[in-house]
Amino acid sequence: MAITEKMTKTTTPTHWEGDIPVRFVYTYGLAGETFFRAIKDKGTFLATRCDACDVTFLPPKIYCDRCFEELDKFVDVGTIGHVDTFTVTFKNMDGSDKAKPRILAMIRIDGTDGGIIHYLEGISIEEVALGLPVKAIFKPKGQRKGGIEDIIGFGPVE
Amino acid sequence: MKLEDCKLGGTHLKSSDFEKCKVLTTEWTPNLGYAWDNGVAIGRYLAELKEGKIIARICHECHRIMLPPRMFCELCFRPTDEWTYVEDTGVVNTFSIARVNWDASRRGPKEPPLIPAVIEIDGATKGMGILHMLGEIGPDDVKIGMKVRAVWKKPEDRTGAITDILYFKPVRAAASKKAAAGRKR
Amino acid sequence: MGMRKVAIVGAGITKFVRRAQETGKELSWQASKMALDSCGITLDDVDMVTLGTAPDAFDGVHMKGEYLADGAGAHRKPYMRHYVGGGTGVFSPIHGWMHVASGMADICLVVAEEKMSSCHPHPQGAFLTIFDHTTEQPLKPTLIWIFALEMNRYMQTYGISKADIARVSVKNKHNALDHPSAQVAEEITVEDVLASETLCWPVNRLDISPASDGAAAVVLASERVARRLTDKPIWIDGVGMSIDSAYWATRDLSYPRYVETAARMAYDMAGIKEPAKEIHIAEPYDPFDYKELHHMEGLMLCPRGEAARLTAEGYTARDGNLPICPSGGALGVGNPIAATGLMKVIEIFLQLRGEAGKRQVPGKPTCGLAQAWGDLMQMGTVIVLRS
Amino acid sequence: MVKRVAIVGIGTTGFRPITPDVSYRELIFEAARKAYTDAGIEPSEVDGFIAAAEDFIEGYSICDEYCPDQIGAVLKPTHTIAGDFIQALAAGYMMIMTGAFKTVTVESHSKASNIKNVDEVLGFAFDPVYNRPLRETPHAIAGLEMTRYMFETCTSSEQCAKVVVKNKGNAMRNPYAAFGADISEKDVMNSEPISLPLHRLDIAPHADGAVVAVLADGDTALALTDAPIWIEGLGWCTDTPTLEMRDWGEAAYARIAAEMAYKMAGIADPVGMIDFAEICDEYSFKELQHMEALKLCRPGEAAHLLESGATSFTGRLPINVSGGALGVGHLFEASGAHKILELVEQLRGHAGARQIPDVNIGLAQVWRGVPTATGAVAILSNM
Repeated sequence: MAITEKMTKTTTPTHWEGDIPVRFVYTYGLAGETFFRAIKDKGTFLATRCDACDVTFLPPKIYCDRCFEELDKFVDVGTIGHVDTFTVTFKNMDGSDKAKPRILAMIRIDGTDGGIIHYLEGISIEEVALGLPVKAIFKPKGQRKGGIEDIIGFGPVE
Repeated sequence: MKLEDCKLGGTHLKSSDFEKCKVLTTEWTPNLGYAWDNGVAIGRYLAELKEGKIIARICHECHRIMLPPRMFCELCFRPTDEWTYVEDTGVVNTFSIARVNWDASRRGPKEPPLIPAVIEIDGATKGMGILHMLGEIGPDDVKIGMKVRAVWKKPEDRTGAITDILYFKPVRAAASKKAAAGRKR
Repeated sequence: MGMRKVAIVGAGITKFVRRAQETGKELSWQASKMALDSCGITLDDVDMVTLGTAPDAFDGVHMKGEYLADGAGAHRKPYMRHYVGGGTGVFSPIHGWMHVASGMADICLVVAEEKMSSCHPHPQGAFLTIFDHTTEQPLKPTLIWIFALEMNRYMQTYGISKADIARVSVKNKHNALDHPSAQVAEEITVEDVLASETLCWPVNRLDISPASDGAAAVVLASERVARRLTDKPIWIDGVGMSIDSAYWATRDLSYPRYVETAARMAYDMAGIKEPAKEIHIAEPYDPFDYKELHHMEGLMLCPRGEAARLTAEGYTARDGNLPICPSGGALGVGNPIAATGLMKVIEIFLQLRGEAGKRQVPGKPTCGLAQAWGDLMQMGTVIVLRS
Repeated sequence: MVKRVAIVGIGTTGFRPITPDVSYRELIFEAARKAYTDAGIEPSEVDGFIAAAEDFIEGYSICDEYCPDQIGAVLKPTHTIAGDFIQALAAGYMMIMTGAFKTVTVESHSKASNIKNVDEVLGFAFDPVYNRPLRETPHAIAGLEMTRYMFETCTSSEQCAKVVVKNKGNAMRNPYAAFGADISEKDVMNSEPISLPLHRLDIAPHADGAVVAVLADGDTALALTDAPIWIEGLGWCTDTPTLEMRDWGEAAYARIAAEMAYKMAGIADPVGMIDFAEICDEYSFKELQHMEALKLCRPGEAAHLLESGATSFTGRLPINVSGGALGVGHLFEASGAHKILELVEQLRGHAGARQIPDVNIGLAQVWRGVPTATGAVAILSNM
């Protein structure tokens, strides 16, 4: 069936190597611009809220994805939240081992339906638990460029 | 509804907005590497190119001699039947004089233009063309319908790739007759 | 044959711009929200969503249909992304038609998006890898080559000059002056086109549509729902698509037979026997100026090799016998690939409703067509609309 | 009006970790040729064609270009669904239900072995602004989901490991499967940690292979075959792509897709009516999470059902008798294709050593993998 001449020796198969040589520059969009400017300049998180659907979006959206109304008011929701879930990651993207495992967590920011996915800092694997309150740790203001890397991670709330 | 009456989205940024960092941006260069299996047909095609030969595949149902070779006939939807060598000469079906590189950068004033062409290879079914480059010819002299011949890399430099043919160059009638006579299958 | 009738009842579009600040999600939302508002419905009324967008290598996100979902109104809805390269935008309402004509949905939101500016330094770079990875990519081809090769063959076959072809660009950029979304509308002359930078002879810079960011959306409805939503439904009477072999260098490059095959399918469905007479207005895909001519011939709107002459005679102008690309097309409005195709469908929708403003063609057209083309010069998509 | 749509032919290459002896074209041609032979139809007689594929899995910028030749679709109405095979199946179903197409071919394949680094490609699907700069692997997102799922349902990692044991064991009976093995849950727990609680063996390894199916409207189906496999229900759904806005414990996309499919198929009591199911187990816990979303058990019950043996090959609701993705291999866009293949073979009674006796209704469910929240469900019957 199918093709009538097939390879029958392990030395026959060959392959061709190549890549997709592209590079990208992404804008943050209307919502992202406001969100990351607030992190950079004020060290806080801004969310948008849809009163009709009773949803507070973090990261903010300029639209409510449920009713599609425009959301143009940003509210400061602070930087405290709770560990919604976490994982301990051992691998880099290229498949190599990390120098040391890291705790990646989804932080549900208080007063929102969303949050931030980032690392836990100053919390050991033994201490981490779902529901643990945590607070964002930012880079010093002068080092912040406006990006998710302006956040070092989330640490314990005193 | 009239578009004229609507407030349309889409905020235009100038390139200087990026250069002067008026908007926040982030960059990414993905590492998208592949090693595609050549399979039977292309595997043999590349192996023959390394030997300085162009090989095609025949379908006995539609009697096409197909290039690049394929193990099934996409029109008859059955396996193709046999291999055959075709010439390394052909006819220019169409061409372009390219002053632009693959990434849209421009070729410098001293760089000669690239001349990509579709070349219908002699010995394959009429119309069976492949993409390749023309060389040893000025942009003003290229004509649709002109006869061309492959210029191969030196045998020791060939790797089994389409680039084992450096380019196709024009052939004069006399030279082509002589070459055809001396050619071994 | 008892097929469910499907109408376009609403439309939305963004401006087409070279670099948008909005993310692709935000552009999608802007167009979709406008489309819903235009027919007075909310996202709750939408049963299903289908999204068209061309390669992931533009926006720079793997599985970009998934990434765009929230902006396209897909939240917890049946949603899928269809894809036929550059033919996507006109295929989008065809895919939506399948959703509604099948009875699976009464209202389907159709969204098309492209954010090409993410790709650096130029979206052209993404096109290297549309060529066969083993037998063509090592030659470092650019997309423009393939157009130049086709244009040269077309010119040679029919004895058409570059000036004949340049008139398309002049016409479309002029038409686009009246389109609120337009990116590169301007008054230019044939001489301007011929004097513009030669990129890959015979293609000059002004023969080509620009790279763009933008989105468009339409709302499709079943007959019962459409009549409730609007007194001016525009019916999808014929759809067609066809893909030719991937071995593009084997094709007769002087004629797009895949467009003809697609057109025949759409005409059969719409009961059109003489397209040149029965079609009143058309938006064939014009990413390059010769492509409009090529496609007019493939669509059988004129005899082969005649499109350039008809253009020179003003036959295809907005006030001509058969207005072609009255929107301004990809050459004038811009070319965010999938969104462009849908922009063309929206133009026919507005023209047939008599709502095209300054772009309105005279003579109250009742039957129009939009067409797109894509992949390795092998995909034709055609939609026939009637008021 | 078209009333029903059936699968009248299906062909596959089977699934292997690597397939160096064939190009993707040759691979797909084999599956297509088998499907047309099975259906007793030539592609020239088929009205429409659909491929399910994603660019960066193929390694092309516009992979749609390369879809027609090897499925016989030259100069035919053809399109690509950038989605799972089951979504493409739904598109094919809709094409036929319009009345404009009598027969439609649906194709999907995986040449995942040709991707040098799959995690890089999948990581390229993350939101470029909010998530990608952390450079975490896709498995990290699955790890986050697993922790939350285990927390909400009081499920342990040992219980998740039992999914691996069952499915790799089932795969031993499946000649198509690439990753069958007799192992214990201890082997899973002791395998290398990737993104805890996920271990290496909790994650489905990828495989190559192709599946092609031919669909037909009711009249055409009955003219072509005595044993059409009917499409009774279809559902597909996309939840928010914004990771931060998700409900991490529940697979809402699967629940909503299943509700749609059950409604279409007229199934009020899935547990009573579904004879067997092939559901997404790309990660071990996903089988359990999806069982609950599909209402094949109550939330928190899946692990107990698994431990009771109810979902084993001889249980009352066999799940993933094929071996699932853990046993057969993860096939990207062809994931749903392998599941539909298994349903067709079982419903035809052609499943050999893994045949479940007396089956009439099967369910296939798929998830598009990290970082998506998209899934699809198909319900097929032989009646």
